Amino acid sequence: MAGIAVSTKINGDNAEFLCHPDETLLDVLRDRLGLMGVKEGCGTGDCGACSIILDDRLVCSCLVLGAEAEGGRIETVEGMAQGDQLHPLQQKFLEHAALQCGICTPGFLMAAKDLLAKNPDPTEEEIRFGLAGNLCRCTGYDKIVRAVQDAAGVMRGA
Amino acid sequence: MNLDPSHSKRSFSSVGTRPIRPDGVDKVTGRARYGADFNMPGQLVGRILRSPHAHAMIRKIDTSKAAQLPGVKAVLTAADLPDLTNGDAAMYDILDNCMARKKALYDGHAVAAVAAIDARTAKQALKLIEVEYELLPHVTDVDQAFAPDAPLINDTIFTTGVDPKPDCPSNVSMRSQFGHGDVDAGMAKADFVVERTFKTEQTHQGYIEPHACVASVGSDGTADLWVCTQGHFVYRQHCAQLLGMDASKLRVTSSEIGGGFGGKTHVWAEPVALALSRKAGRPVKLVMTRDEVFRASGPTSATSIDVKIGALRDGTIIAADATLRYSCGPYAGAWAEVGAMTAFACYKLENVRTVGYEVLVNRPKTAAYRAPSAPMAAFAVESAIDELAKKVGMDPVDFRIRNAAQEGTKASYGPVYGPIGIGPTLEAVKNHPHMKAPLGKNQGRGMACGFWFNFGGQTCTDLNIGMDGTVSLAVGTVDVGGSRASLSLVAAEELGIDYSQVRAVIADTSSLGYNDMTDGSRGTFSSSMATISAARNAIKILRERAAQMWDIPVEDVTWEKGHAVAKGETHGNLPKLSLKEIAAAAGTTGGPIAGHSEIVADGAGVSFATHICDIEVDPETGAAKVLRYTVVQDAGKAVHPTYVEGQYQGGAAQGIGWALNEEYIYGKDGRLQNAGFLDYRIPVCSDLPMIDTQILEIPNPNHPYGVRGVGETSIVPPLAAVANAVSNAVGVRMQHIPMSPPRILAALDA
Amino acid sequence: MVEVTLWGSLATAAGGNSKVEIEAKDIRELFKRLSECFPGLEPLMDRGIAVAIDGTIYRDTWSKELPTGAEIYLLPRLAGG
Amino acid sequence: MRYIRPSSLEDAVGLLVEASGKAAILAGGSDLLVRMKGGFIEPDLIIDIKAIDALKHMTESEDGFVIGAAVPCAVLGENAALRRAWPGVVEGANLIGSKQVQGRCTIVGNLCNASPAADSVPALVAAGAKALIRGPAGSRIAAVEMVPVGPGKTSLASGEIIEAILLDKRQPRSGDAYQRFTPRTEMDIAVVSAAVNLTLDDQGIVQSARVALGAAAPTVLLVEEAAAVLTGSRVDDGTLNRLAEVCSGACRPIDDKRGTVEFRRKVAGVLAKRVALTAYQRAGQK
Repeated sequence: MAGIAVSTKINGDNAEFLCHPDETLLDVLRDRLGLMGVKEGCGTGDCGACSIILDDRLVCSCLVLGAEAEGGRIETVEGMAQGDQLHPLQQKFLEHAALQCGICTPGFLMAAKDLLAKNPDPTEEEIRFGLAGNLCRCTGYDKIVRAVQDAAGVMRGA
Repeated sequence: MNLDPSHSKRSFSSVGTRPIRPDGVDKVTGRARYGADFNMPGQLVGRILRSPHAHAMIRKIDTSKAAQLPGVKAVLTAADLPDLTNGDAAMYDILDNCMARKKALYDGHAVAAVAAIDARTAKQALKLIEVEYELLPHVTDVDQAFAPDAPLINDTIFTTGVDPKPDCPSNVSMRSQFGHGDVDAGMAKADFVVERTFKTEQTHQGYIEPHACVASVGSDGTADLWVCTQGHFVYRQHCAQLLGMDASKLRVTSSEIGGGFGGKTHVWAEPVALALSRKAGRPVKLVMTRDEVFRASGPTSATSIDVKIGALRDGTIIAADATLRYSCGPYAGAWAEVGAMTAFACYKLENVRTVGYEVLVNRPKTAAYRAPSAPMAAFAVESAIDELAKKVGMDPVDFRIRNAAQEGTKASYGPVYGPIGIGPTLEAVKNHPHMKAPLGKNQGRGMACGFWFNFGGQTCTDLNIGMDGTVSLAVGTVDVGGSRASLSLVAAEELGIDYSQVRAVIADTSSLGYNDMTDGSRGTFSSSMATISAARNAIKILRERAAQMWDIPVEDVTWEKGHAVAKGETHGNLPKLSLKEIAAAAGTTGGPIAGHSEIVADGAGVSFATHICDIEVDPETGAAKVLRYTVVQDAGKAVHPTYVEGQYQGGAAQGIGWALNEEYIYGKDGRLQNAGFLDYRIPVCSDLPMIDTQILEIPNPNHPYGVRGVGETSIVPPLAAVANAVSNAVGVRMQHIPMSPPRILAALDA
Repeated sequence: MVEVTLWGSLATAAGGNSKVEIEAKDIRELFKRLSECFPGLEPLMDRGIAVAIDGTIYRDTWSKELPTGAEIYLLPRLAGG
Repeated sequence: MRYIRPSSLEDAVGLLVEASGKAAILAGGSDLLVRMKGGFIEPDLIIDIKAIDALKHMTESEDGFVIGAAVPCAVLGENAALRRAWPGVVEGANLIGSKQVQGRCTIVGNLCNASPAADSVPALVAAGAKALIRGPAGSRIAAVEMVPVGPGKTSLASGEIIEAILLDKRQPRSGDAYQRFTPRTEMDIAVVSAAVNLTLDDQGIVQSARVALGAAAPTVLLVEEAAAVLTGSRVDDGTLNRLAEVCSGACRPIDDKRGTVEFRRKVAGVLAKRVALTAYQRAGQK
């Protein structure tokens, strides 16, 4: 099975890789490119742990083939902080203890980033529906929603 | 270990604050490494072949074609795992569950495994393994399995706990009984009696991280295992025993853990990964798929519970009786026993009796799930209590307050309670604004109480002081939800230094003495006890070193707020020495400074919670929406209140999911039909409201700071609180959980 | 001499005795005497027993003393989640 | 296995025709990749149609809307004109899976997956949407309800690809609506669903209507008797009750892990009432 050559931009840097035709972008990011912040919780698009932003759209990287990323712009949790400066969402997740085990956190951060990019001042309900594609089993979502509300305020002010 | 319980007088400087957790930045930046985030050079991919049948004799397994496939480095069946369990029945069951020996006992039971150079080769190899099954009759329902004519799952199981011993095998592995007084006489005096049967379906802990490990066994017999687990020392013990290894030669490192809730207290595929690595001579990475997690890790029991409670006209419960049947999977268990112990633990009862039956079924081996067995018993009992309160004509909160256990009450499971929090949680609920808020059409409010024991157990902690005076805390209880922050706070509190000067890590099994698992809400309770003891031991050394530095007797040195202070008229004017100064001089005063602690942390404090839930039911579709939810729970002492709240909220959310939609659904063929997050419906963000919390602090007299466990109790009341709310909204008593829309609609239309 | 209460199943295995008087100063002696007096308890004791002393649950820490007049209650050892 | 990304529809059809083994069309991939992961399908050839320019766009013209086969459902929700004209269609498309899934999945994929529970299909059927199909013999147009013929099966001939979904230009005083029942508020599959599309006369009386039910039979049902109940009415309580009765009666559901026969029957009627009312209100506002 021949590898397919794919060129992408990941977190602002050019990234080229070879992948199999049936290899998911999730597997490519984790196993070929070492971006372990992208998590696999189900592999079928039902948990959101592998959420990334591909060409300005929030997607489950388990539901995208590596080959489909050709020419694409990919954002993962690893690209959120600027140097040692955390993104406001990351900072607020820490302050509000919006994570316990933390496995869902990278996916939630991506989903929240996408949500706030499209809706900078969401209501609680809009946040809840906007994050409904991401499962968290530890927090009951309460502190996640509060962290996103708080971060949205900071980002609007900034 | 005796620690003076001086909590009541004590004020805290670090404990009770809410700093950012030490592992936080790693977890928001993607740096934290979980079970599947680790690789070794030359690593192979392990995969497991699983039975598609609920119950079948394994006639023959032909692995020759798989073994010949290029890229396959090892193929494994039960024949490669000789029985080294030496008559230890529980370990034998674990061995058989890791790889079926004679029979496949459930859909998903492992029958063979391969290790290959990549995932696609491994997948292909599985298809080449030929298994000849002889199908046997199966039973997946707890009541059907309990029936005398049910298909027999294990012909060596004779019910224990009955006299005389039964003369034929059955699916009931054990009967257990608790209680005191004369239930029948008490019931005869009752003015009001409620008698009902309840049923709950099987649920899964639903941690988002599938089981994952990397195993590497060298030809010299030394081995490493990287794994997501709630107890790496226990995993080491199990793996070493099953594989005939010396425990000291197997180093187990616990990765960050992506949720466990009891499901990662048990080995599933780890011994298989080690055996594959041993056979292949290369490291093996084995990650379960989500489908495998549902089919072949350990869900909780399905239950069927009869409850009968009698009350006098004045509202006193005069007798309480329950029979509890819990499914255990295809092996003997002790789940109904725990249900029988917890069922009536909230109440002060003169006459109480509970009987538990452990029932074998063709489903995965039951594992613990957060306060295991207690939520189902609480659902049955708290539903009946609510109904009884109505019959007596009392408010459900007042009825419970009247009958609540208190200090000195003989618990329904036996011993006499010390200071406990059930009364205060009920009083707090009675006065909570939530209870007074108006309800709209089709809305109902329910409340319920819950109990959990909490544990202590074996614990070992090292506290090492660096030359710069900062502190490394090596802990052996896995951090499942923020305990590194709590334990750093405790170390800072004892040493009198700032939280930022302490870093807690989870040490591997070769770096620290044995620790029990993080289960039973014991993580912060027991490791904080060990941390306090380690810190006090370190302080003793710090005082000795300061005495040396000053050249005065150690008796004249005290430790205050992070400093050695010389006392007495002679030395009183000596400037105090900071921990940093003493640490810097350690090389000349006797070497490194450290405090160690090895304890059995006894004296865990029982904990109680009372929850309130508002529900709106759509009478046309049976859809139930949680509108408002409040948790009131006794923490003893909240070390890091934000993470205590997080435990309360998380437990409540899991309980709400269990109450409304989560369930294992088996087909007539005995196969699991919803082995995925699409059809096993854990709550999503838009399903839930904010979850209000109120932390009560009734100190545990057996802990120096008064800490009780907080992790589990919060999942006990929700099934009942939600059921009472739904029942009040629809005017029909709900007796079957989950109360999925079809069940609510059927109840409405009945 | 301490009075020890056995939980229901243990009492069944101890020939129906739910309360037994035992000459024991600590948990180690208690377990030793119990298995001497009631061989039927062995399988249950193998599975693990916890001892509640005046309401506080201890595991099988042998050296734990049993104060005279204390309420001693035997319970199954539990699993948690 | 091979992965090919043709740049023209002709090439895609050619690849499909020439494929020796099993070939699969990849648009959003949210069904295909799940089926591949589960081992339910192992295609020898994956034809990714997202590089075909003509399929990537949604256009509005005199005749209505043309929604290309590679347009993700999220784009439908972002199009104000489509939301205004066919809110029910957009409701269906924006209920599939999650935000993440909606960023990938397409209504054509949803249709070709041929699940009776497909969220976007009942509203398309009610809307009278058509599928523009390209095959080796050229192009043809088929009513959307003619595409699925059973769970997982379509009427597409070998080598055929759906190029686009066509929605008519909206008549004045028209409205449509879609609702599904799911135990969770999001991230779920319809247990049963209903869509209504109707047009009023200038007196506010229903002139024409189409009613479709999802997850109520092996394929999405177009319930003509239900349309007849609505037609000529002002969607009053009596009409709604008759509508519910007819819809419940038209169901041929099964018991499965997602729901029971009784539940689906009853709730199909309930949802039909609710969407009919919403569609009627929407029509009245225009």
